[in-house]
Amino acid sequence: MSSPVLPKRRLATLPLLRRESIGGLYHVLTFDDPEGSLALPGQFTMVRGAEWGDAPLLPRPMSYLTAGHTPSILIKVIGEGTLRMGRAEPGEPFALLGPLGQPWRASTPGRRAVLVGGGVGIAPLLFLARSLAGGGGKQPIAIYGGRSAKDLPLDDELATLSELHITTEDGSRGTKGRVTDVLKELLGPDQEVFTCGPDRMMAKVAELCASRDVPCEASLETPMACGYGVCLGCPVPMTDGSYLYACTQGPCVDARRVDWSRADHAPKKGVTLLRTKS
Amino acid sequence: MSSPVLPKRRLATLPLLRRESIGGLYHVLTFDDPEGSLALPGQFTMVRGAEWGDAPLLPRPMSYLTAGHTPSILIKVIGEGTLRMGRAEPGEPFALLGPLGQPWRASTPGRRAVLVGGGVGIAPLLFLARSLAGGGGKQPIAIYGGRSAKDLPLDDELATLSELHITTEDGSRGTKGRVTDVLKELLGPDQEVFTCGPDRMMAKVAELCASRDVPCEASLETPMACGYGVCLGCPVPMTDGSYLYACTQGPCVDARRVDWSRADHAPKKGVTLLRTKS
Amino acid sequence: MSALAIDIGTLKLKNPILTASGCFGYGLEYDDFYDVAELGGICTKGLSLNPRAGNPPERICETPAGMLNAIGLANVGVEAFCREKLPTLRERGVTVVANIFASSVADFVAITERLNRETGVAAIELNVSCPNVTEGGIEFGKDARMCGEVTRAVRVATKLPVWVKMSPEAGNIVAVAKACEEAGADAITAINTIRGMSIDIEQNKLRLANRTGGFSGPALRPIALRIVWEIAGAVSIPVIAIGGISTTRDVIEFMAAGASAVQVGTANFVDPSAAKRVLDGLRAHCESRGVDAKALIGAARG
Amino acid sequence: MSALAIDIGTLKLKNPILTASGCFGYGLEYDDFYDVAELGGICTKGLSLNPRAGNPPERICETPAGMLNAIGLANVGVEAFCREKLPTLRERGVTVVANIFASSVADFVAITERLNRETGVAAIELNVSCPNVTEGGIEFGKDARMCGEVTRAVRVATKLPVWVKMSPEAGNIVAVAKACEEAGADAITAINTIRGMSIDIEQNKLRLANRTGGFSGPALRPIALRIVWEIAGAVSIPVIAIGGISTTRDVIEFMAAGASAVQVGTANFVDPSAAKRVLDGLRAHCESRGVDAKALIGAARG
Ligand SMILES: Cc1cc2nc3c(=O)[nH]c(=O)nc-3n(C[C@H](O)[C@H](O)[C@H](O)COP(=O)(O)OP(=O)(O)OC[C@H]3O[C@@H](n4cnc5c(N)ncnc54)[C@H](O)[C@@H]3O)c2cc1C
Ligand SMILES: Cc1cc2nc3c(=O)[nH]c(=O)nc-3n(C[C@H](O)[C@H](O)[C@H](O)COP(=O)(O)OP(=O)(O)OC[C@H]3O[C@@H](n4cnc5c(N)ncnc54)[C@H](O)[C@@H]3O)c2cc1C
Ligand SMILES: Cc1cc2nc3c(=O)[nH]c(=O)nc-3n(C[C@H](O)[C@H](O)[C@H](O)COP(=O)(O)O)c2cc1C
Ligand SMILES: Cc1cc2nc3c(=O)[nH]c(=O)nc-3n(C[C@H](O)[C@H](O)[C@H](O)COP(=O)(O)O)c2cc1C
Ligand code: FES
Ligand code: FES
Repeated sequence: MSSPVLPKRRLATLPLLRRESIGGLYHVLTFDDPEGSLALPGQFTMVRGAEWGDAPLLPRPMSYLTAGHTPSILIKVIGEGTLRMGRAEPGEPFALLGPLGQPWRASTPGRRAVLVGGGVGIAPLLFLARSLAGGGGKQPIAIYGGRSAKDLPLDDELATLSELHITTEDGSRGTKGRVTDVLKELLGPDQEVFTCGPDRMMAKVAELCASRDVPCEASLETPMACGYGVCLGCPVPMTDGSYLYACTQGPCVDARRVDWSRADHAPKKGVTLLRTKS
Repeated sequence: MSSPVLPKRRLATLPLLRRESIGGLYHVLTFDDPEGSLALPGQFTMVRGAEWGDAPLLPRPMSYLTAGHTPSILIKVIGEGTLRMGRAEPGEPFALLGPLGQPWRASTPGRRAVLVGGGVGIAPLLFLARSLAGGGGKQPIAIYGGRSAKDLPLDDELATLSELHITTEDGSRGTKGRVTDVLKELLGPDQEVFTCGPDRMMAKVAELCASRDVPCEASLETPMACGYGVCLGCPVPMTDGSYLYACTQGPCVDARRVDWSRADHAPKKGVTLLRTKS
Repeated sequence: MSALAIDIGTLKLKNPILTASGCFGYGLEYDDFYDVAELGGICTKGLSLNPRAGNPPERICETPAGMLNAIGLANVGVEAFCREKLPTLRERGVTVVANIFASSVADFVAITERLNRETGVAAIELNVSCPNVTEGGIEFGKDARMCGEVTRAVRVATKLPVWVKMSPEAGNIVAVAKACEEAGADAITAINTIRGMSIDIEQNKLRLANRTGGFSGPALRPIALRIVWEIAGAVSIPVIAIGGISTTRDVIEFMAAGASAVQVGTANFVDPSAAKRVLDGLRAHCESRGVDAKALIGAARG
Repeated sequence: MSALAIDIGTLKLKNPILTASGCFGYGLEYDDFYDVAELGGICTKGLSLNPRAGNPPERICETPAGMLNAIGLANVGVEAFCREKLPTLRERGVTVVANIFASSVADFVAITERLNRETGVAAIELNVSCPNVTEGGIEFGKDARMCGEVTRAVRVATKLPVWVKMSPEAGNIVAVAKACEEAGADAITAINTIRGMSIDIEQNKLRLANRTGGFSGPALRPIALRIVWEIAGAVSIPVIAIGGISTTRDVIEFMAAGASAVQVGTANFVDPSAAKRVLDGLRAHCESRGVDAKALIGAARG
């Protein structure tokens, strides 16, 4: 499954170094990792409070925002686990299992990277943008969309690393509409797309790229129990009828292989009671 | 069940004001209660971290150490719940249900109070000692025992409120031996005893008092689910063969009514793995 | 302004929130907290023909997200209940469901006949599934034929609605529920506890004097939900859900599975106002969606 | 220096800590974490005669102190297992228990015969209790007669030790266990999961594509412990305990109830080294008490 070149996985109990509340339901959690994380852009970690006890039970998959001695994640509070993360104070110990999964594939020389993201999907794309900047190639284009201006965490950092185009559904910032409206205009043959965000968004991006024959890599999101290939809880249907296990064969995959029809019955995030005690 | 004169019970979510680690496994937790607690000496509260989620599930019964606008408890860390309490930081919200149960009965005029305690059993006795001091009557005698010098939390405050006699099983402080060794010597006909501590200790104290026909009030310790009389989970066998429900008919009861034989199969606290993950 | 009223057969409940037997005393311990008459109803502690002292301690212990209990049906007996508890409940306008327990069909009927003489009992809930008593209890509950027999006997003995409470330990719960429906039950309540055990490894002894105890609390919820779903799909009488319900979300989830009403049990130990809290939450939910509580029933069954 | 070795019939295990089927892959995913050959053994993902793709997503969801799974026995099939997985496990000296699943007695036998041709299989564990497949699986497991039949058929088909894995949903689990013992089982493993359900109330749909899923994790522990206690008191062959085991305390608790060994399941998802951690904890416990692991078996049965 996971190719031999990938960094060694480990379960480390790391103290929270700081938690930055960056507006709305978003927080950046930074951990103190003396040994250092070798995570590559697109890889993820299974995160759990070391003091959570028996519930919530399972660790939560989170994309690396940064690696190294101060690995960090960007979280959106949506339920019991992220609620606790969004409430954590410096010093609180967290168990991080990682780095896990397939990273973004290396960018193709001669092709300009186009990063298309929505919401917290921006985390692995920001990590990628930073490494591309290091690589010295052409600055990537980024198309970043949200429901409104407050659904664009870390857009400022992204702006420093890319030619940034912003879209909001309510028009409160950037182009009114969806990321695909902008992508339609910008997408050229000598480009390659990396996308992460809601299934419905990625499905449309994948479709557009396929129709123009532009390579597209997507980072899949699906529930996970183990994150390292033993529970078989994370299958994603492929066009060839097989299942791809997102934790080890993904999360980053060639978008053309994915059967995006599943996106149709993906959660329509609407009026929600927060998934916690009330 | 609970007599009408008792203060109204309420469930209040109160922020932790401070946690004093007072050595060994002992902590004093003080809460911020604008409304103020009317708890009487000997009453208890069911305490649970408001952010514990589904586990540990049940609130933990804890005697009031003080009441008023800054109610406090003395805890010994022995398992998952007290571990979390012993780790809590100021500001963390706790749900306190109380005041609960029967307080110490009023001291009898003309009788000198003798407080006999062990370990955390000292909490309700300290509360009592403070109120007796307020009452202006004769200063109580206190006999406080532990396995060793470090098993005597809050002995300093007790010393200011009573004629204090200390016993340790290893002789590291005060008289070598048990509280009953000292009680044997001191116990007089014009006294009345209030005791709280390990069952085995209270059983011996009760026996001694009965043999000398001295009134003895004991505060019972037994597992509780609800703490307010509905689960029927807290029965204590009485000499008349009936069960007394410790949460509403106790915890403070006339020691002569209690069938102390149960003390024989009470936990022999010995080598223990802490009741938490390992 | 959404309507919260729910019909359980001929019985109209103010709302779908009840409290579970054994987790709410006799409903008279809540004066300091709230007016229990606001609830859809309360189920009394299990009533037997004669008073029962119950099991020796320890009777309870905690488990991950749950607990075990082996109370042994300690109760004042049906006579004392009618004399000392019921009058006050009646005065206060509390909707009282009498949960009854016996180890023989004859005794089930005798208790029922005593209750017939009283006003202020809204329904009778047959506990044929108590895991903590040696005879009767769970053995009845596991056997469709015996359950049907008890139900029929009580059915003919009273005009009151008869609810039958299912044991999750029956090999074929759906068959048991159907047998009770055929025997004339007005509603099925599910579920009672599942037997569990806990050992104190410091002392190498069982934590509960009764050895085993009934497992309850949030941990039990997914099992209860599956059983409620199965029964609601198999019978045409209302199903009343029980099992780990502690939040408004849980109420909506069980109703979506097909429950017409729910009972709040162990959650009362964590918060005496738990039932009131979820009732307020349910009201707010219905208002915000502009639907009546009825509309939530079976919403996930498609 | 305490001895940790445990005998399961004729099979000698290095120690009583195994990993549970479906919670440890094929034991080849742990190179980054520890040497699984240190364990008493590993149970493979359930092997069927032919490869199975498994159920569509969602296959898992979390519940209080537990989880539901409906993997649907996705596996590479016994042939691929013998060709691609077993050789490496053999090389590494891993004690391999092949967990097998079929929907007919004939297929159980066919898988067994394929395994007979290999060296490096220490025992066969019959999964007659999978809740997530339509035919076979749990229906076998609930029925003493059918379980006995499957056990007998496999028993005569192989020289390997045969373990039979119990379903907690059987109305009379002890009867099932006894039937398996009579049919020649070398050990009973208990328990498999109990079917549960979860509903997404935002979308009014079931969380699992399979509707129901097997309930596992710490929440399940008290039920598993009670069942292990009951079975250990009723059969004379060894009982291997499964159900929510995640700490050293849990291992000691199940052994005190009568288990000769344990399997760590869901805990592997929270900590890939969970089995190694409790093994180290067990070793430390035995050393500190100066006892052999054997001495812990049935300690609470008096
Ligand atoms: C590879 C990968 C990378 C991810 N990266 C990020 C990230 O960088 N930032 C971020 O905020 N979120 C990320 N997510 C989503 C994140 O895992 C969920 O938001 C989180 O698990 C929700 O946990 P909760 O306890 O708050 O919600 P709850 O609803 O209480 O969780 C209940 C259960 O469902 C699972 N679950 C719920 N929603 C999701 C979801 N959308 N995806 C996967 N599992 C879910 C949880 O893990 C848990 O097991 C990522 C998911 C995957 C698969
Ligand atoms: C009326 C009363 C007053 C008390 N006052 C104090 C006090 O002032 N300070 C203090 O430190 N302790 C006090 N205790 C004991 C305290 O309740 C327990 O130490 C505490 O519940 C242990 O919780 P845990 O989660 O740390 O242990 P765990 O072992 O993890 O708890 C598991 C379960 O067992 C129960 N339990 C375990 N030990 C006891 C025990 N000794 N008594 C009752 N329930 C127990 C817990 O409440 C919980 O439900 C009192 C007990 C009672 C009944
Ligand atoms: C302490 C306790 C006592 C109980 N007593 C009874 C009883 O007398 N009769 C009955 O039918 N059920 C009794 N039950 C079962 C509950 O009514 C309910 O079915 C079960 O606890 C599951 O619901 P919960 O998880 O919300 O508690 C009792 C449960 C507990 C925890
Ligand atoms: C994701 C998952 C997959 C499982 N697959 C199998 C299986 O293939 N065969 C089997 O016999 N049991 C299977 N089980 C059941 C476990 O082996 C174990 O009996 C159960 O999970 C209870 O133990 P636990 O609480 O420690 O997980 C599976 C359990 C889980 C959680
Ligand atoms: S999450 Fe367990 S296999 Fe992918
Ligand atoms: S603790 Fe519930 S009745 Fe006493």
